Amino acid sequence: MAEELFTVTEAPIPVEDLVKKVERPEAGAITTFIGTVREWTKGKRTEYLEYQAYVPMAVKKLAEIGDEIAEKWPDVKTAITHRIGRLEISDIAVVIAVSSPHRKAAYEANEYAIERIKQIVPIWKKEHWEDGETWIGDQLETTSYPKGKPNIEEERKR
Amino acid sequence: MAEELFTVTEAPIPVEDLVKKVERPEAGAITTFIGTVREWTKGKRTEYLEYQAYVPMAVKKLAEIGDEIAEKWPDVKTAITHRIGRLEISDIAVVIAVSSPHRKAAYEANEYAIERIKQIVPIWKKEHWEDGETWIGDQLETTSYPKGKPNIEEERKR
Amino acid sequence: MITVLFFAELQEQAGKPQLELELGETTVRELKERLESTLKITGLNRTMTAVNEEYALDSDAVKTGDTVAFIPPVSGG
Amino acid sequence: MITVLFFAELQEQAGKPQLELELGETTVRELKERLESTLKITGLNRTMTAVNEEYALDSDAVKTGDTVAFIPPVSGG
Repeated sequence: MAEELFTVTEAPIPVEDLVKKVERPEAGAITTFIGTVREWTKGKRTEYLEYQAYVPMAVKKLAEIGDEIAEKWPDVKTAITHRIGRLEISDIAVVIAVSSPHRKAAYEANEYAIERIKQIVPIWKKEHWEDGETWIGDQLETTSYPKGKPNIEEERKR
Repeated sequence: MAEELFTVTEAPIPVEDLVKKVERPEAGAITTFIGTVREWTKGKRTEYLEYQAYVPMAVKKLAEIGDEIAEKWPDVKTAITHRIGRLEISDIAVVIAVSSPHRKAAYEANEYAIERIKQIVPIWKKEHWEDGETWIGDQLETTSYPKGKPNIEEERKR
Repeated sequence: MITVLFFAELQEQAGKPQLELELGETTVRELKERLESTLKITGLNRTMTAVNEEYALDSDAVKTGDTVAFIPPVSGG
Repeated sequence: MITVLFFAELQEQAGKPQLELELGETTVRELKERLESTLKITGLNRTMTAVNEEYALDSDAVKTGDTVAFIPPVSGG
């Protein structure tokens, strides 16, 4: 991508940069999703997070999500940046920006992007709590990955 | 509002400012909606727009939308800024920022806000095309306002 | 005195954004009829009305000191 | 030579992010079994696998020059 619409970075993510990447004269609606580090999860206090990625594959999968969106919502343009490394409370971990002539598609495509990130993009989060740390797996909690064959066949059909 | 969560301004709207207004340690998701001036609408080219508002009432109604959201999604925090005056293509007319512990509510509340803006906030848009100009009324195109009594009773019940 | 505010297309029709009227207690409906006949405004029967920044019904009262705004279909966002 | 990559919890279990193996043509499944027995890694049967940055099945072939990454359940976003 000449414009680098899909990136993984160790630096803070400026939201305005993502907005500019998707801005177009034919777009009347831009939605952004900003994922931030939450302090409290089910009564447990997070001190900080650590994100790790399989960077080249993560970038490729983010771009694939962009392709899927372009197929489902042809007038939509998408940009995604995910941050990795150590993140403090309220730091921005991911920004998804979507532009569209009309707002409905901008909301739908944006929500689709975050769902897909949580399914297919090789990025992992380690929670550091007051009393310990752990790698968080499968936020969707819908797949158990029996036999290491999740939805590969399904993914290949997309 | 001490923080001025709901404002009408003649100046450009910095998206980051709105994001900062709703950022909280308990929020893991922030959505923004950015309404921009679209060049093409149904094959007709817009040269620029002019927004007019009944400012004190518009601010009050924006705050009311915030209250409605807080009632429907108790963990959500909302900020809205609408710009008025002359706007060029791609200029930002409105920014809605919503923060929430979880993403679903952040999307839903944000979309609710833009729908309500288009229903109850006294702001008007004048389109300037190559070949003329006109005030745009009722983008939802669902109400005909017979006898000047739209949904006042319904609004009062909210 | 009652303050009357016009916006958008109505403002252009009225040729001014606001005017003051010396009137006793009246209703939104009577005020609309009066303005349609004295100014050359049409379509007031299709617009919403706000009295003191709150949407009002045609049957609502208007009294001295009130601000009455006519609100054409809105198009913000 | 086959390059093997570990991430997240698996990386901590393996004690390193990557290793190189001199192997003839094999499959993802055979590679998993081999690594579970040579390194002290558990749970490979529950992880996804990518061969050359594409998700792969356990039955897929792995040959010299390939990069095989084990992908625990992801948690980005």
